[in-house]
Amino acid sequence: MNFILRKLGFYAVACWAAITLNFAIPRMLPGDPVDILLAKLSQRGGTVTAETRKAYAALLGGDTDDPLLTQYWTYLTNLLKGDLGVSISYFPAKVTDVISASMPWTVVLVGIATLIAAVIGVLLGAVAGWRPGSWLDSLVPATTLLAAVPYFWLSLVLVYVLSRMMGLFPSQGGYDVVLTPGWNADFISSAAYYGFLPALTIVLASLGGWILGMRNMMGSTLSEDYILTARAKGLPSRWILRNYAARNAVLPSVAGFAISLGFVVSGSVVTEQVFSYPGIGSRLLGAVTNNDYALMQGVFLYITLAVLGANLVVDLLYGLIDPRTRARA
Amino acid sequence: MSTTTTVTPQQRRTAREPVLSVRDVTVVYETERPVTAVEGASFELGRGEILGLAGESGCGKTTLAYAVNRLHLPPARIASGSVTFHDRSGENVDVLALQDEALRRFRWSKLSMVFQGAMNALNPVRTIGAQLDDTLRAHTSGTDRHTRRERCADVLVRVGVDPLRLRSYPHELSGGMRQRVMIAMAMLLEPQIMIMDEPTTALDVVVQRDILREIVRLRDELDFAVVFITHDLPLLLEISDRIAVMKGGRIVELDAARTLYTAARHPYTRKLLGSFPSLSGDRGAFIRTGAVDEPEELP
Amino acid sequence: ACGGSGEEGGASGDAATTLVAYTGQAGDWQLNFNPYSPSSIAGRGTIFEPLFFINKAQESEPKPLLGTEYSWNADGTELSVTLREGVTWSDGEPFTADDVVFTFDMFTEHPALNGFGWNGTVTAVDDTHVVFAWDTPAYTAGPDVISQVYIVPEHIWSGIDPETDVLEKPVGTGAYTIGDFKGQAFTLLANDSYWGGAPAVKTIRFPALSGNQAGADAIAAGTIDWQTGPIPDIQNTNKNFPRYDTGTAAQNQMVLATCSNAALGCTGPQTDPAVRRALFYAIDRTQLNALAFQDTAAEISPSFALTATQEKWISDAVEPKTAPEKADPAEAGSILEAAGYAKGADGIYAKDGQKLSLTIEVVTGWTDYITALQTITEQAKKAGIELQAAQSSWNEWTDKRMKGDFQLAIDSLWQGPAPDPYYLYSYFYLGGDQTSPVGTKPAGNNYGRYSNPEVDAAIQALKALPLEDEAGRQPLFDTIQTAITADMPYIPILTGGTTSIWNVEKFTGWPTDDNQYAFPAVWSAFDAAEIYKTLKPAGS
Amino acid sequence: MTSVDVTNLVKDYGIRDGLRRRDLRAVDRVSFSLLPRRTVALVGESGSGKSTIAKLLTRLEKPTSGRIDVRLGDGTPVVGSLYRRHVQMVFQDPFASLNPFHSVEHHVARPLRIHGRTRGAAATHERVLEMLRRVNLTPAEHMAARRPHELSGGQRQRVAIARALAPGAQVLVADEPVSMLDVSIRLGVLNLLARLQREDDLAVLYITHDLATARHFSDEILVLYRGRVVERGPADAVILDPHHDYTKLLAQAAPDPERVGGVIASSPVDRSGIDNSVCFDHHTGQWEHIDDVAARAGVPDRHATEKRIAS
Amino acid sequence: MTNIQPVTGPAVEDPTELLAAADGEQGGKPRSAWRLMLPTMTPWLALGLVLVGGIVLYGTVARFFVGDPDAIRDIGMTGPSRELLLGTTQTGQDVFAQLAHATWGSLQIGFLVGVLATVLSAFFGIYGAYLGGFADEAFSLLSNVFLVIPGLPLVIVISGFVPRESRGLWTIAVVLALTSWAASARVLRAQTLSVRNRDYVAAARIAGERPWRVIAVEILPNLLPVLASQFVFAVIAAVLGEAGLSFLGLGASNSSTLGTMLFYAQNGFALPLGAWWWFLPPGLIIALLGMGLALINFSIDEIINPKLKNVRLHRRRARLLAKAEKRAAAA
Ligand SMILES: Nc1ncnc2c1ncn2[C@@H]1O[C@H](COP(=O)(O)OP(=O)(O)OP(=O)(O)O)[C@@H](O)[C@H]1O
Ligand SMILES: Nc1ncnc2c1ncn2[C@@H]1O[C@H](COP(=O)(O)OP(=O)(O)OP(=O)(O)O)[C@@H](O)[C@H]1O
Ligand SMILES: [Mg+2]
Ligand SMILES: [Mg+2]
Repeated sequence: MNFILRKLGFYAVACWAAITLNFAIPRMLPGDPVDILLAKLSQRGGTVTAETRKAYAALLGGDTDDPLLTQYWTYLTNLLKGDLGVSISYFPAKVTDVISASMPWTVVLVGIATLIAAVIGVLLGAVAGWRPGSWLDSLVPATTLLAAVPYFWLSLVLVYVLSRMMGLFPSQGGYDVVLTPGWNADFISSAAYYGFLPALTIVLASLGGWILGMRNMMGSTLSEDYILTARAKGLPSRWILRNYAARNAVLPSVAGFAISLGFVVSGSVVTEQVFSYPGIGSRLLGAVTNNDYALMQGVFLYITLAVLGANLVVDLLYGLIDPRTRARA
Repeated sequence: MSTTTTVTPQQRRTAREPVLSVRDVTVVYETERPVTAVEGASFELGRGEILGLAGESGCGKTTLAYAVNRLHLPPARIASGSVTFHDRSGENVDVLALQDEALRRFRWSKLSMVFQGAMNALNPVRTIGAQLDDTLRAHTSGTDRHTRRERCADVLVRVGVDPLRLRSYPHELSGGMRQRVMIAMAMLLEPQIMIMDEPTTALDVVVQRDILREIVRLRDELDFAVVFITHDLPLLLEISDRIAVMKGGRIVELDAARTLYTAARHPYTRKLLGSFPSLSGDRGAFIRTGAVDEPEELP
Repeated sequence: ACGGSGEEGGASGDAATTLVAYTGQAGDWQLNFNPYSPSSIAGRGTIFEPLFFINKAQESEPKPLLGTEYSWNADGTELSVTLREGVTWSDGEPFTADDVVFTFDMFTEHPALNGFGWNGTVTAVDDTHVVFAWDTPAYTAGPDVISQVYIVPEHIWSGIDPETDVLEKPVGTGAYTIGDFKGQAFTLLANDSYWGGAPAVKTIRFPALSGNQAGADAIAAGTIDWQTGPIPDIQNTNKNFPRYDTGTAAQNQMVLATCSNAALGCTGPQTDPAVRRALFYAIDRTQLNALAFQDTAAEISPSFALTATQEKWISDAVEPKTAPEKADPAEAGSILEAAGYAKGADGIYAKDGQKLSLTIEVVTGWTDYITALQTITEQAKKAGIELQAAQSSWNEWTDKRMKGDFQLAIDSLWQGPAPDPYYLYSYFYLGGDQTSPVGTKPAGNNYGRYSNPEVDAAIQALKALPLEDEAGRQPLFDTIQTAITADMPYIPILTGGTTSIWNVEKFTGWPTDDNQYAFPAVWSAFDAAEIYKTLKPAGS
Repeated sequence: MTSVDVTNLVKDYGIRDGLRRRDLRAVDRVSFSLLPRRTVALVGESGSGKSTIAKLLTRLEKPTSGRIDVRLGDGTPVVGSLYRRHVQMVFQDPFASLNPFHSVEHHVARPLRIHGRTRGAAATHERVLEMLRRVNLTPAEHMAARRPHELSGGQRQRVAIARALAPGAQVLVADEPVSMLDVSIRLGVLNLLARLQREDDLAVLYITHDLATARHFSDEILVLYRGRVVERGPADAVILDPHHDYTKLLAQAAPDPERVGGVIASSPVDRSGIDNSVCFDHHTGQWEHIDDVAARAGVPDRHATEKRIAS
Repeated sequence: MTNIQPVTGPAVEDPTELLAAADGEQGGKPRSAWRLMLPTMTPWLALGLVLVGGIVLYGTVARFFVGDPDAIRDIGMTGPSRELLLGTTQTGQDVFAQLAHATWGSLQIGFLVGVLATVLSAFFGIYGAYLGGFADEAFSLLSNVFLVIPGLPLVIVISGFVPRESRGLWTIAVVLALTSWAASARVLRAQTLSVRNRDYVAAARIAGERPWRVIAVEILPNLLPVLASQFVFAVIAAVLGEAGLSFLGLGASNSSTLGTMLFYAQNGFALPLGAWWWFLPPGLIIALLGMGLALINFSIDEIINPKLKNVRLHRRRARLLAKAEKRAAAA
């Protein structure tokens, strides 16, 4: 119980930090986002009243005379009301609407890709680490090449080879636009088909980390006493691999999920851009090129909260797979 | 190589019916500069006997124990010798010749082991019950879950651990309890030999006592032979029937405990004995004078 | 590339009559079919119609749409238009002169919507006749009125706020009506009750991709039928994409716009006309066209009269008639030296210890311009001028231009509603309202901040002359052109070719070089509407 | 000639219990004195607070309450940086107590330098060699240049002793100095300590769980159980004639070659009856309650008493 | 950005143990502690060194020998030839020359960020852990929070707010460093905590060493391999991160890095036009540099976590043994 409470406590603090960072960034940096934003807003046909100005100033900082604390308070209350302002690049849509339309795409893409990468990586890593010196094991260092390839470059190469040259997969978009999004087989299979290349990019680029982590941990785990005990007990090798070695070696990989998810999300932002994927990453970049500061901040906040949420879930799950954490609390 | 280091065949042999014969076992660590960790070790273990194996750190005790159980992985290699297990049924098993499946079956059911640092010998993420159950399942086919559970609870009771603990994870137990669980696990298949490699070194003196008492009691009850490894000679003198002293990979002296204490023949044995001031006895002339020569160990 | 999987993905029965057009839209569509909203989205020209269609791509008579005939009174203050009979709105209501009157009155009521400077009055004579009237002669306003204003239905618009309504279900007179809408794509459907007969292309789909590169990929995959934008390796389109063909129209005159007027607060070496003229000579246009524009750009006249359709208006006084093909560093050098510059040790000119170094603003993502700047930078270096390209977002770039906070910016000047140089001059060279001192309010179109009373007077005078009056107008054009070639606030580069790629296997009737019946750009609403109506599915 | 008086020493560790913190009393009102040329042994099972007392004495930790008074022979209190010079420590693990990065010379020279015992490189070097010779690390020149990993456990422990003595320490805290060493060299190291103690008139606190060496190497023994002293007195008296249940248990558990095959058979001892609030003092021959001892040792520790009442 | 760092933080090990083990294993003349800090040569390490060395050499030296990378030619988009080793860009610029300059740019930013991030992580990780108590808790909370906040989106947002004029090399470097120190700080903290509690640190304190000296002389040397490894990670992350930013047009203005090169390649339709010589080399250099650094790190990891080394030695011994057995069989 305490373990859970402590985790929740940490994530509450992290959440607050992210929100505050979001508040602080525009205020700390040079430039006058409010003006640019309002100019663009009026260009787009929005009416700019004193209140609008104030609202955006609360969101982004700017030349308000209010003391910082008041601004912070306004900002927090607006957030709590779910008011992140209006997007200018998608005027007159609200930032929250733009984000909630694109969020599921990213969550599903990144979620599934991460899951696949983790499962494959952990399995390969386990096998490689189980037999040190096997050909698979000696190839593991080569996976660092995959891991060092920039996501965007990899995705462009994949598009070029698999989509343009071989015509196997669509290179753009999240689904066949002829279809209506919904829970029907056509749409889902189309989404899967369109999502294949972006997912492949993420899987390929993040696989190396998982393999390496798992393989190294297997190395350490194999020299543990309980593995020796298991051998001496005359357990069949497959049991030892599964229940004794891999089961323990996977723990740090799960515990290190935060780091890897951060990397994958970062990578997927660029990947989405390359694939015109309707996810939140392309929204973020679109927002940046259009100086759509409200959307930019909103997306960042959502991404951060999503990553925090995923980590919270993993941390809680970790409590289940590693009995020691439960007691340590 | 000198004659004084040789153990006579008579010493090696046991008065009881032998359950294990180790002949001239040599183990080499094939590193850049090969290390011969055990050289020509021979001894016989009698049924139900407690054989103590003493010697300073690094003299090859663990290496010898692993050789008997074929646990060595490269770079270690059993260069020569033979290990023969004399089954109760009368069958003789050449342990060094066993292959995969046969070896797997041999392990634990005939000869089990409690490891040095047994505190870490339990898988931290599985319950005690699951780990005991694994052992049963690996060696007995066709038993149902219930029977196995009964059996596991049974051995725990024997070592004085509450069977409720089957559902506990290792970290939820104290060091002493973990050690007991390991001993329970070692007894699970009623093997004829148990090798215990410093099973109590990491423990508190008091807990240590409790466990030793348990081992001796169980031995009396179940009649398995024990090879007890430690560098704590006074302890061995208390519990073993016979004691082997190792130095630099060789067994330099092997004799009944009492004989060894009163009439050690090898100078090394005598020096070892002298290193333990007696608790209740005399101080001894050399204590606190600072006069005794401080042995100059080489790095 | 092998155009493999085509449009099988569409799989619906009307795939053959569905045109997929990509406008270059990056990011999702945001529903807004209000043609007067600044964030209105593609396709509006096909839903709402103006009175006439004026083709800028070649000289031709205005094509009647909702209007059938028009005529001016003698002094150019009244324009009478006859409306088409029997036209109905897509909801079945009849179209009448009142709708036209309502539309123009709306501009008077809502100045925010008055993007083209409507300052007249309009009256309905009867159901099919309207009269536009001005206080002063307004010949040049005519094309705007008849061809640039979407007529909207009074019975619906009288009940909405035209400034903010996004018109979820737009009702127009055009050949198409709205189909279904999704952020990823929306469709327009043929209007079966269209006065001109239902168009042959039954559905038009507008997908949203991430930009030009994505469009090129989609062409390669055969998933879109028409895209306007840069096409890689355009010379080999037939080879690369066997089912596609390309069309090019030269309309946008690319310039290095300068903040030219020191009197209005501009700073930097570019305020010196000699520097601007030197740059003009420093550019190797052949090389630039080859490297940055795949030879799709066309010559440009320093007079800014389009050589294709407005050549007759180019003054004899303008020399050279078209910008030199090759760089002339010697000429550039002598201009600079005459202005007091001297070449420094690093090969760059300097004056008063100040290096001749300029920053050019360009928008991130404008791929061809970015390449062009790379090229121009190197060419200018040879002529002893140092240039530095600076990329920024469109907003920042616009902001800088409007505030006068820039030295050079690569941009293009656009044409008016009719093929006549007057409009360009009035947009970009007219002082007064069109511009403003640096650091005050944003400038209008004339962000180069050019201000010359003679030119201003000539432009005003042109308003009172019919567009056909060559004898009367030419002297005025001579005055303007002499001044602007000497001052060169916008340094001519080339006339940009607007390139489109379209699927000729699926549809026929695309504009050709011989018959440019409309300016072939998918984002140019009025022209695109004409093209949609003209296209025929190849199978039929 | 420095002596140490420890009075009612208390140490609480704040430990995390979920989101809360709670105090764990590791040492509870312990009092004793260290005198020159005399050794006090502190025995007890694991976790009884032995190392904590060592850390308090060497000022690695601050006591929660209680006093540690270090005085010179003439009674002047030792305070400030002088304290470090006077009280030094030898650690249990010879592998962990020397920095693998530094040579033996560095380890011994640093304390000399810090406490200004030598000036100049040459003098320091000479002094280091001298120290090494004193702890029988010869040839000293050769040994000084080595790094810890080139030494055996016993040699390392002797470097650690040299380091402790380098600043001119008068009080030596030895926390299980030989328990990690091979049996055959343990006595050698202990004997070295004994010799140095005689030569330098050191006051030694010998911490161990080995009753046999405690008996033979110390003058006085304190038996520690769960942070409290449960029995104290002259070494032989405590070991040969234990009074407290816990001391009996310890003595029984200690291996003794004299009683071959003996104790094993006896029944396990029940710990539940062990009471650590009483202490047997062999000097007075009386049982005393911890509160009385504490009260006698100094002003009653209000803090500690309140704690006890509250719990 | 990629996760090259194995998700498992290196296990905290006692270098003494390792040193002793290495000593025993060597058997010969004992080596100095510094020597033992160096990784053992393996084919992978050699490959890593060759890759990194080659690229660094190319990045630092080649730019003095190649022609003007900006010079344009009329032969746009032509493939590799004898004169132009890697062909030309769309504007006829020499790709090989550009690559040399861009590599230098990327190396610069990588090094800069590496140093900045390492300093930051050392401060928060080592200093916090040494101080302990509240400072440690606060620092550790801070780094954990920074760790879960995804880096690139944060960098993108920050870059989005900073006007282009102020987006110089240093700004980008600082931003990248600010978002990438956390993971290292966590690793360093764990290591410091383990070293801090070692007896020799306590001994130094008892001897009266000042805190800064304890950190610098007693603790830091033991953390060198970890610091080196974290530095290497920071460099990889920085090169990748900068490439991503530049590719998106958010990089440092007026800088020339592999990322900007890719940006221009993308801008000039290099891939659709099949101009692989323009598009592939910058990406490959990034990947190979990253791989080289990661391989070096691999070996450093073995120092930090001797178990890994055991695995490798184990492997080698298995080979030796197999060889020995073959020989025995032959005899
Ligand atoms: N994996 C190995 N590689 C090389 N040499 C080894 C290996 N394991 C052990 N040795 C060497 O073999 C010898 C015997 O080791 P062993 O572990 O059997 O000693 P031990 O008597 O059990 O010591 P301890 O009392 O410390 O457990 C030692 O000298 C040791 O250095
Ligand atoms: N830094 C610390 N924080 C919290 N509790 C501590 C700390 N150090 C020691 N303790 C606790 O204080 C008690 C006494 O510990 P101490 O190390 O003094 O025991 P010890 O007698 O030296 O045991 P051992 O024989 O195992 O060395 C133990 O219960 C221990 O868990
Ligand atoms: Mg051993
Ligand atoms: Mg201790």
